[in-house]
Amino acid sequence: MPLNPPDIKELKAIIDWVNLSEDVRELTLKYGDVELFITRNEGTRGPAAAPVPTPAPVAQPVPAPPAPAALPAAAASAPEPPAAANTGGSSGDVSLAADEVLVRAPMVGTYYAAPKPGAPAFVEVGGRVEAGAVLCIVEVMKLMNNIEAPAAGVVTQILVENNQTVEYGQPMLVIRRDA
Amino acid sequence: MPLNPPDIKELKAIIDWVNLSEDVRELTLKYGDVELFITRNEGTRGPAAAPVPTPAPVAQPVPAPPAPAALPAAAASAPEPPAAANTGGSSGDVSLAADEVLVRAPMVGTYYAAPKPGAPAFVEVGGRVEAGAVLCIVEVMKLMNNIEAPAAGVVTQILVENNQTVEYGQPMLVIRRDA
Amino acid sequence: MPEKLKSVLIANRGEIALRVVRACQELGIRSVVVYSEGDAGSLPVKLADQAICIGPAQVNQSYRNPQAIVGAALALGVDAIHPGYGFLSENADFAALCESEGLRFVGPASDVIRRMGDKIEATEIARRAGVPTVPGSLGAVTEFSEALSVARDVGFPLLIKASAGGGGRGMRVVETAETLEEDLTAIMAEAEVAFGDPSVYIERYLTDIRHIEVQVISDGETTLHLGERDCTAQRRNQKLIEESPSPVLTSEVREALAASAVALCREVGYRNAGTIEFVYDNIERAYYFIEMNTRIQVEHPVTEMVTGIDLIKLQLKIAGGEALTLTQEQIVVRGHAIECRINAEDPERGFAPNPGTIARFRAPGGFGVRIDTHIESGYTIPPFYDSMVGKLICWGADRDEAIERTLRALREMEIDGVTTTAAFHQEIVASERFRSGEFNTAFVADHLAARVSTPPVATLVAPGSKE
Amino acid sequence: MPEKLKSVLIANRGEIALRVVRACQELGIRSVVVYSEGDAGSLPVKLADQAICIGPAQVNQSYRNPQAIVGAALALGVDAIHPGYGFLSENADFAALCESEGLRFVGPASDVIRRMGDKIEATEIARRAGVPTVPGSLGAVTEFSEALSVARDVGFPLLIKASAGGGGRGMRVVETAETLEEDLTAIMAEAEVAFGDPSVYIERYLTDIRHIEVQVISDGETTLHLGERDCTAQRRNQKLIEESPSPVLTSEVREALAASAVALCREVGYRNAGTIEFVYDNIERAYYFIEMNTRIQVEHPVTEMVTGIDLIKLQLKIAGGEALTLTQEQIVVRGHAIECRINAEDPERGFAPNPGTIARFRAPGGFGVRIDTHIESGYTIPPFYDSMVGKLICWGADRDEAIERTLRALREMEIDGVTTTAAFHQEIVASERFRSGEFNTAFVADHLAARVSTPPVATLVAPGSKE
Repeated sequence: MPLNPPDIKELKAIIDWVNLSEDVRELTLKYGDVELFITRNEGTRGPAAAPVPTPAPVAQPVPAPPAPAALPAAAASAPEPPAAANTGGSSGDVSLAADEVLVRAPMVGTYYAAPKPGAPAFVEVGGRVEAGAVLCIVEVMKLMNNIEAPAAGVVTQILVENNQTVEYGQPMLVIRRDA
Repeated sequence: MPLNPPDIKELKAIIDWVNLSEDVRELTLKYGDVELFITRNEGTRGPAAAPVPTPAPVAQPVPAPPAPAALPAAAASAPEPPAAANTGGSSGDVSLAADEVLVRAPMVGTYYAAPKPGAPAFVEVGGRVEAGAVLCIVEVMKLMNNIEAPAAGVVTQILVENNQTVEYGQPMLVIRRDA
Repeated sequence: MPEKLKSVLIANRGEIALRVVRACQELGIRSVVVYSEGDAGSLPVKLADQAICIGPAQVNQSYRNPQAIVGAALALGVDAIHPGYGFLSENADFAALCESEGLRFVGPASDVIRRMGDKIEATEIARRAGVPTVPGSLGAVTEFSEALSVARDVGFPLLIKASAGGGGRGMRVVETAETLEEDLTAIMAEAEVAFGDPSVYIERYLTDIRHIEVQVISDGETTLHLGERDCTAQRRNQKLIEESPSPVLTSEVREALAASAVALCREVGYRNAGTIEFVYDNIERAYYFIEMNTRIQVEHPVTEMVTGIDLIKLQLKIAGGEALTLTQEQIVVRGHAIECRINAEDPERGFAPNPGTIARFRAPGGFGVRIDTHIESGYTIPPFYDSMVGKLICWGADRDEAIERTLRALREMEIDGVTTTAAFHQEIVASERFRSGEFNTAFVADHLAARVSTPPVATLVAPGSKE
Repeated sequence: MPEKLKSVLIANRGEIALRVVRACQELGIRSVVVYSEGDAGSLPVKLADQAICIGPAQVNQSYRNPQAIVGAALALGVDAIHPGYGFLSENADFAALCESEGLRFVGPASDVIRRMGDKIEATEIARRAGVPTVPGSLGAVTEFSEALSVARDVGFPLLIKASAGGGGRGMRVVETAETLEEDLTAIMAEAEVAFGDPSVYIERYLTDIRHIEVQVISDGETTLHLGERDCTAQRRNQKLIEESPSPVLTSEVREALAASAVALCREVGYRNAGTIEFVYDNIERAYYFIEMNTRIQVEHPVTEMVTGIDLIKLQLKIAGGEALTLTQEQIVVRGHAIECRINAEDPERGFAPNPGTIARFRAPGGFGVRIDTHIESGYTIPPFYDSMVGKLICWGADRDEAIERTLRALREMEIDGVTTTAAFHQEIVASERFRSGEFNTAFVADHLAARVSTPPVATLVAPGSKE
């Protein structure tokens, strides 16, 4: 085993990390001779707990960072998911399959599903999109920002309503990437 | 095994940490020969963790509760040790052997080792006492309260000074009971 | 001429012990808190300059044990004892014990406590001082003819109580003159049979009243008042909400009330802080002396907030022999203050006391918000003492601002792990009735009765709140 | 006539965001807080009626991003934007953007922000309004002969600054007339060589000064002052402790100062709350205008505590089109207030910022203590923003009481897990120099310098404290 026995500091660092990450609910760790298992209260502080990250039992003492978010094509990008809003409750996390990518709002503004009122929507659930296709518009101060598909695939979820205010980092759509 | 058995300080550090982390509900830790399992009441965030340190072979992780206190002979008795005063620092607990009894102050007052100033002390460390013998006086409002030996034996410790103010429940003397 | 106090022993617990510790520290007086085993590790014990355990949790062996307290004071060589409120604070024997042991008691002389503690004597003193008392017989009336004549003078409705009765037994309300003779005959006969004593008290029966009290301070020479407090919002004679000034008094009545309070203090030779309690008859717009509290009161902070005067410091200075340097003209009421007594009680279960551990406490903050409390995150409310966990006092430039600030602060306050009356206070303060200022001592009971049929949800949520 | 505000977007974070949320809630205005990812879950976000994430932690993409803020305001349909202090609060373009988008900016008109933000123009406006400015040249002087004549008029010591210089470069203090020609020749020649521009500013060099500022409020018609704040206790131009009133002003100077501040506001057509900053020369006992802050200030609570007036509410009412109903005579200063800005900095390591998690926070309480803070137990101070974790404001009937209460509250306050300046504040406030009231802007630096040689232990422990 390449692993050294953990000392108390290492354990504490892991535990601290769990404490800081607002969305870990359970953690199982086998580490050399050490087994550590932690659960946290649901819905105590902060945002709704995220889905369990616990992956392979061994080897990964600290879970990998959340699956990379899709980079929207618009000017501003939101690479890190925001620590979900405590209040709006609108930007909770979304569970994704391995081949799915999440498109988040790159800025605060108003979400439009179609190029103009009454026109057909850019995309619908089940529809195919090519990489770079316009998915929706986020308007901020009369500036219409086209949000483009980060990858080709099928739209599996639309998480917002037409005309809705979206906050920075809010999940808007999910695309299942072509195999 | 490369692991050293964790010592009590390390375990305490973990328990302290659980106390501070407001949202840990369960923690299981196997560590060398030690198994630690903690659950907390849901909703009661805060320090009320109920540590259940699995008594592992390696000594006693949590010190046993203080040995039963001796009942002083005076009118008022102090059966329960006071939860150590945060301030005076004078009523800390005393470690006792199995055959030792602790004599606590049954009331707040002034401790006198001798019947009057200049007279020889009632008892000294190493001296023998019979059950019911006067050990010292605690004066409260000019009332002299004789404190009597709860058992026959040898005085092994005197924990207070002549003329000192004692608070309710403060340990004063230790007697090793005759076998 | 006594010297300024150098050290004070505080013979109390909870928020009032902490209140006195704070005043001592700001005056450079060494503070010593006594505590029972039930209060080890509590905030006043931690924050005092010194703390000493005097007995087990039971009050008769600790906070109500004069020997333990005076013994500790003598052993530690303090100059004075501050009794707080409750416990031994109005115990004349305890004050006398302090006096005889050479300890200064932060309060009036023991004989003043004794005289004002006797309800009949206190009423007689009030009458001598020209203070209105509830119209009625001066003491017990034994003869039927005399009782009849007194009853006719007092007016209706009136209340007849058997002298030997008590606890509601041997009491009767007489609504009109028509039934007076009949009722009086009946009750005196009943009393004769039940208690072997036909004598009765007779007094005006007041049905629409407020509880209003006047804060006074005296160094024995100069006696000043600090305006009134209105404590009409009560539940079963327990004050829930107090405010200053009263929302209903005219300036004429306000001045008369204050003058009465000062006259009473002068009559009895009062020294230190005290409160004269009155009932105020909403119908007649008249006030009557009820009793005097010869100690600091729970609700003293509302007076502090509107006058800017620290009452506990004045108590300590007077006990240290200092003369008041204030004049009546310098005491100016600014704005309005409201106090909510937060109890660990469950309003949804008949206000059952609810001890337990406070997992997390976050005090409200900001302008005009004062918190007097001994609780903190992780504090366990012991089951041995009363259920008050703290007082929220909010000041505003006027009553409306004080109300809005109180509601804001109540919403903001977080007490996790223990049910308190905070939400109920919100409901009461937000009610139209409370806002109007026009209510009487039955208000809270009426509100609770009305609540049974109408769900309280609407009133619990303040406008604009997201919760 | 605009309508009263129904909803306000708060374009700030931390304690000032919470301060504005509280004022909104007490006025029944819906409060919307914008926040960056670095502030998710913070207290203002939790307590506001609504919160919206506008960008990542970096300020240029969130709190300093006009598009994101105005975009959120428009998307949510609020009536107004309150900018707090710092960030975009004195950004004229941002105010103009709000105006053009039909959002009311809680502050003065954008052109007033622009004019008062230009130091030379602000000084000229002050002179036109008859407000004393630091004696010196009116703008830059290009000719040697003119510079010489101005310098002789200004008096000694004086300061010569190259117009094109900055950051300490191209500055010289001239102590006496004897070296004037020589120094002036030298600095103009240096400036010519270094910057290609020989022109200089000349002003009186003030060595023993206090920082005193006047709080004003105006609805555009009525302009009132709320007395002064003394912010002389600074470290490297960062205010540490502010108080009101100033301990040194005579009533004549106080009135002149206030009159100057009001005259300046009228000259520029000021609306909303503002602060006029002055230096006060301890030697000449004269004051000079320095600059105007066209926003609410960190230290506004000391003024609120002595006047009883809620400045944020007045800001919101004025922005909602309400006229001031107060008169100058109704604004009465009562007692004394002191504010300590508590920073997460380590005074023992050169005041290095110290972000981290506050394991436990227990606010001090009781009479006269106000806490404005966004921290709570378990709060992690993000490393992206300034290090202020809260403000402790203590009121006393006089300055001595305010000092004792400040020391008591600082001792009582518990912030575990992060080193703060609280102990250093205690040291400063307890010092003889601070107590005397007689000091200048060099006081804190002098204190720190003296501290290197003498261990601070003695001053850290207050008398009567057990710690």
